[in-house]
Amino acid sequence: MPDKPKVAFYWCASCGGCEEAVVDLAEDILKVVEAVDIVLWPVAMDFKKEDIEARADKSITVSFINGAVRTSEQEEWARLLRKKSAFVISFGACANSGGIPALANQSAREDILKYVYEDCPSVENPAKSRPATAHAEEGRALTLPEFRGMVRALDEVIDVDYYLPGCPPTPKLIQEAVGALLTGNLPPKGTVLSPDVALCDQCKRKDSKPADLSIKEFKRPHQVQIDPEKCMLAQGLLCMGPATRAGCEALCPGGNMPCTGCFGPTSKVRDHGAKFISSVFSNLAAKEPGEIDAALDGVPDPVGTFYRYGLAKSLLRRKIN
Amino acid sequence: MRYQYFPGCSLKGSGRAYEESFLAVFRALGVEVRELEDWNCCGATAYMSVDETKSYALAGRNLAIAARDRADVMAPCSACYLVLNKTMRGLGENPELKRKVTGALKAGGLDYREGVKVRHPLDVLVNDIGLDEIRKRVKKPLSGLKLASYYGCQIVRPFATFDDQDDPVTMDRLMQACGAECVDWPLKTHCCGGSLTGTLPDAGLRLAYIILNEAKKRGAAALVTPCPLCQFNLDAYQGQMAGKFGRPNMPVLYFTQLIGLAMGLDADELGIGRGIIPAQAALAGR
Amino acid sequence: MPKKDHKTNGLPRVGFYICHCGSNIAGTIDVAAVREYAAGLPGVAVARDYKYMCSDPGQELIASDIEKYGLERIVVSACSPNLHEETFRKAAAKGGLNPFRVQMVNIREHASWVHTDRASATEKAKDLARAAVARVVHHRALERKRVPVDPNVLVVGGGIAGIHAALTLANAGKKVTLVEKEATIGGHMALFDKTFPTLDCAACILTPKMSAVKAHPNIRLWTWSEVEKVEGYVGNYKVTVKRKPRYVNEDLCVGCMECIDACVYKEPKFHDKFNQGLGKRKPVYIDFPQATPKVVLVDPETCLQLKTGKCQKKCASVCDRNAFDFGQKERSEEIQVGSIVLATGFRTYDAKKDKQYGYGRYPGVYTALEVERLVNASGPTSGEIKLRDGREPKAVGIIHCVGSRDEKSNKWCSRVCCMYSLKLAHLIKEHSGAEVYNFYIDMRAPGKAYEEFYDKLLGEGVHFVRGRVAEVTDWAVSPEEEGKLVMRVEDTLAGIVRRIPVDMVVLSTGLEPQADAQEVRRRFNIGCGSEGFFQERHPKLAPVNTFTDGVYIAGACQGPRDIPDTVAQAGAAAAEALALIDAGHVELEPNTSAVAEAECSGCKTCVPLCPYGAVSFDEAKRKAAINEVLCKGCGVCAAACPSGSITQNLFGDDEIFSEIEGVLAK
Amino acid sequence: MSTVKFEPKIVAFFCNWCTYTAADLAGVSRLKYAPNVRVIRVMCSGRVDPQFVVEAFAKGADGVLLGGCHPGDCHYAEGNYKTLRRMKMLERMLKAMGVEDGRFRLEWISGAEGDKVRSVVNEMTEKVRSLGPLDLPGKFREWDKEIEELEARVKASEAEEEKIHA
Repeated sequence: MPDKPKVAFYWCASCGGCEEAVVDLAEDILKVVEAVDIVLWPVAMDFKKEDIEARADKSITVSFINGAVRTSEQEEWARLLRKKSAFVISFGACANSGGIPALANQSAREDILKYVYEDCPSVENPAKSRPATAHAEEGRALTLPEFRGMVRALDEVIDVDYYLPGCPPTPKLIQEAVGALLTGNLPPKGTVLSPDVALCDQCKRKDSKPADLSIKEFKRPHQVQIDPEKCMLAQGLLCMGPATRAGCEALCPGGNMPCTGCFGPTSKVRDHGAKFISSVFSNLAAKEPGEIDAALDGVPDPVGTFYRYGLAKSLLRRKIN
Repeated sequence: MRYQYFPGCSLKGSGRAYEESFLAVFRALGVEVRELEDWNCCGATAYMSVDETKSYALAGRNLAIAARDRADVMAPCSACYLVLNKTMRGLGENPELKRKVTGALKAGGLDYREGVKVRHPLDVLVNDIGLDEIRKRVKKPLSGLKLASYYGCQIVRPFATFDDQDDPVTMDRLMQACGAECVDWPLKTHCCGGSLTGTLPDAGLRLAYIILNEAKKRGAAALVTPCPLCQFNLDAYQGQMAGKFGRPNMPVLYFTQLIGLAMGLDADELGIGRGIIPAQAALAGR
Repeated sequence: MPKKDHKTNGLPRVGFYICHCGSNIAGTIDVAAVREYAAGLPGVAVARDYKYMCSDPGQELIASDIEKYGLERIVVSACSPNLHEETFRKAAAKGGLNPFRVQMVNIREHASWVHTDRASATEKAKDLARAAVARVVHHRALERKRVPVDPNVLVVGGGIAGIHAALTLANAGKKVTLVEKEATIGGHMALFDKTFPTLDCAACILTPKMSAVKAHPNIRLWTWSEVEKVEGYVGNYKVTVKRKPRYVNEDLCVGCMECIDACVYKEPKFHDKFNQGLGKRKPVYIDFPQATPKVVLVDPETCLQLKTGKCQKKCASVCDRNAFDFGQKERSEEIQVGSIVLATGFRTYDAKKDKQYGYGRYPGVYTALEVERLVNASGPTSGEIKLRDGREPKAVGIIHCVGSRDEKSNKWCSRVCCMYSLKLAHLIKEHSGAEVYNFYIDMRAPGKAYEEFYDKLLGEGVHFVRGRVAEVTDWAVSPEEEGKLVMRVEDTLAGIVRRIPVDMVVLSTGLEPQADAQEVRRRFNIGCGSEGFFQERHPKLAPVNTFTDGVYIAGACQGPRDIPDTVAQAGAAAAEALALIDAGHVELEPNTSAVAEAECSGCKTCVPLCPYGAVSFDEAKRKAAINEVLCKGCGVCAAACPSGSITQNLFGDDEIFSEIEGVLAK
Repeated sequence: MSTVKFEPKIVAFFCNWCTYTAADLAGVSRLKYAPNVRVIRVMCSGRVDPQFVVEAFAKGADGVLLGGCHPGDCHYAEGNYKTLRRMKMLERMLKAMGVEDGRFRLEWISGAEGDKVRSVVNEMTEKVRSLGPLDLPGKFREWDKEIEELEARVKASEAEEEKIHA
């Protein structure tokens, strides 16, 4: 019996939701488990780094790596898996473009550490001590990974073969990806494994979108009773759907919440947020600078809104000064 | 309504009647007028041609004091009005000058800020208070009184801030609101000769005479003016003119005096008697 | 077969050409250094510099290199693409290359002419070259769409410019609609008695042309009408014209004017606009006897019937043609035309603004246009020079440059005032024998026989005082000034200040853009210069063209000019329209946008953004679609498409991103 | 310390009908202005996608200038209003991302305002000069040094291992 394909799962800066997504394959996961050998899955099974290091290069068929990269440890793991795997799949929004963790790119490293270890109201740390990366005591040396200056997407650290988008990727897309890998029916390297069209294409509310939006004001989901049938933008809710890659089958709009953009942009777009600004804000009703400003005041957090999952892969990458 | 008030030297000296009547009228209108604390010379002297920067600093000091309060500043004297406005513009247009002047003022503990508005009482009466309000306050209309309104050069030149440069009308409209009649005449802004009377008396007197004589020819019983320098020059030298050109015998009054009269204020309170050419005849029965 | 050059590395083979433009470019930019630099850029197979790229040999160089080096893209670094892009596209086409595979770099207007430092100007030229080479790689072969040109023409404005343009076009067999907002055509020229310098009677030369317009089978004359809306594009404009009610049926009225006599108002008592307010008219009126069309109209502001509904309507009862129709309403008509000639003329400066001259205060002060009516035999005084109080002036002063060459009002020279002032001086002297003074800054008489006319006036005893009049006053300082208007002026030739008493002052007011010039130009989608006159496409090479194809301008709407120049320009505008019509079709710029259907999510973001309705939502496919013919190529939809599925030809994301990277890569 | 004087690099997007024409006019009028701007011609300011602006910054622009027709004067009716709306949002986003005021500027310059091209370019050049270099490519290199060090270390230890195996 020939060896089953070897599969690794790894998580970097991640909430665990992507791991959940794998579990969410439900019964289908058994088919996967049957078809492959899992050689690494820290969230579920006990493997050691040495086990992987001991493997021959490219001996793992595919590594699914989720989570953004913030620490030197995550970088080391990513590099190790890259070396040992034939394919690396960047799994989920955080790995693809930084995800929620990358919102930290709006703060300097020092500010983050200062807040977390000193200023946070729930912290009691009169000595203002900080975790050190190296500590020696009683002849033993302890180390901690470096906390990097910024959050990075996986492909800023290692070479990535494919991307599975989403926060998290849907079971359907995961299955299709696994299927493609097992059958060898693979698209060109670098492909995002989801349809290259914007979400409106899959949204049930599409027909209710008026031809002329003329947005007068923006509202946030908690401020309105959301009409479950009508296009979100037509209700003044900033829905990222028009600028976001399809593939989730409009899960959030289906659950009566606007799309927040976790699938990232389509392949033609270089900067998700800037493109979204270009589209939706062209259709404001206001013409005079004062009126426009008044409408824009309804978007209190532009970066958090337009780059909720993608700040690390935005063209500016992080707050500059 | 509340204003700050920059008197300048004239209104405390030769133009006392202007100050008296100006304050009386605004008091009667119920408008608060507060004299600027610790003001100094506006700078409308030969200083400007001796040392521009210092002269700007001199005027700038008054503006810096005024900037402590938000209220507009009224400068009834045409020369003060012009110099203060010129200073604001000058500092606004010339950053280098502004740097020097603000630096000097800062050394004196003063903070020069833009945004102070220096206004002429004519502007305030017509545009803030309004002719309708003035008409309502008139108790003794000046009916039958024919006036020649004489604006002088400085309140419309070089900056025409609230009236036309060549044909100003604000004071005419105010006088008409008080019931007087204004003759139509072309010398409203011609030179009164004031700056020449001291140095080239012949030329100065001639210019003043032209104004007075033309007003008289057009049937005016009195000349009315917003400028203390013109008032003095036109009023004080009529005796000297007599030998050379003829005696115009034309009283020269401040517009505030006439508004005050129309509002029923007392002639003494308005300093009417301070003029050299008596106004009693022209104002008979008022 | 040309050898494949190894250095293009699979990139399209680019030919780079830099122009010296004599010393215009080479004087500030090190052309050889830029050429050498460009030669090393990826994809560049050949780089050359040449004295004048736009010359025939320069163009030939490109054409022959295409063959010789197998060039697939061309970059020309020279002047503004607005000047020569077409030239180099044609040169490329001649060499067998698709003309849209050309990119221009503007190093003349945007570099050599505006910078002085040779090193930094050269650096800039290199950066721009690099960007163009990077962008041109993405240029696709494109074709121009051809659309037929509607041969009908709209002429707006019925002054001498509009009349001449309309007649020229109509004589060439084209159908013309002439729209005039006043009740008659003729414009300012109809107000004049004589024209300079020939002193021929204005009516004698104008009215035959007016009649010809009315009689021409190819001209549809719509007076008392205004253009409301213009839609469409070159060759295919849809124009909506507002037709104001005359309350008289234009087809029935023969202009016998008996109704005017019959009006219940026995005497004319209302402001007569045509006569500049110097005469009076009745509520039913005609501007002047030769008005065209010769049709009366009723003024709703003053007509008793229209104001109160209670009038004996004597006018209507004497009309044997039953032409009166008090129920007439304003209506709009739509017409289709292929081209438009704008000849909307000028207005004169408001003399009231110059208070020092006392217009409106002193009855003896007149504007030149008023005096045109006074000296006119068909004017309110039948050509007699009479003051408003009935006196005949003994002395008249004419002030030049009122509202011209003045920092406080209009800075420009109005070009006609010197000459018409001379004409009025001559006519006033001839009609009244008065002493006439001209107060001028300097005399401008640059037309054919103009200087000679000035000479003639000098010989006629007209006085010339060089100086800008300080004021006009009734302040008399001597007995001879009593009751006169005194003109105070510094005579700069004599070096003295003079006081000249006169009875009449004429203000030679300058020419200004029409009050509604801004609205009009927006309606026709053309530009205005900073002074407010319509902007020509090029001041020298395209003086009657505008930035909107198919819209031409003629006459004083473009800037002050006299009758001969106006007529010449009107002819030129007509010729431009004829050239367009004779071509039979226009080629549309191919810089249109297109939707990549497979990638479109049907989000409709683009649909409302298009000002021309070129983007629609295909309900069947549930995707956006762009009509190439309606698209004018602004690219707003491409910028807004949230999934990047709309591409604008020549301005695609790939092209612009490459250009951005290109200017910055170093 | 480098003694080379900082010369700002400014990328400008000018609409063909107004601002580009005004820049042509400035040229024809031989007005002189700072050589720091590189103009990219678009047909309408409405073609300018905020992505172009951030891309220019990311590729090394110290400033980005966008010029269009005055409101109401757009050759394409209302393209400039669409520009204004999105650029106002972009300005807020840039501010939140730490790009200083003055590095991005939107100006309405009509085809007749050659002089305004001169003054706007000069003013902006001076403003950006006073802000100093933005130099995002340099910042990117600086930021990424931390991961390059690790990469180098990993490579070194691999080489070490190989040596041992050999």
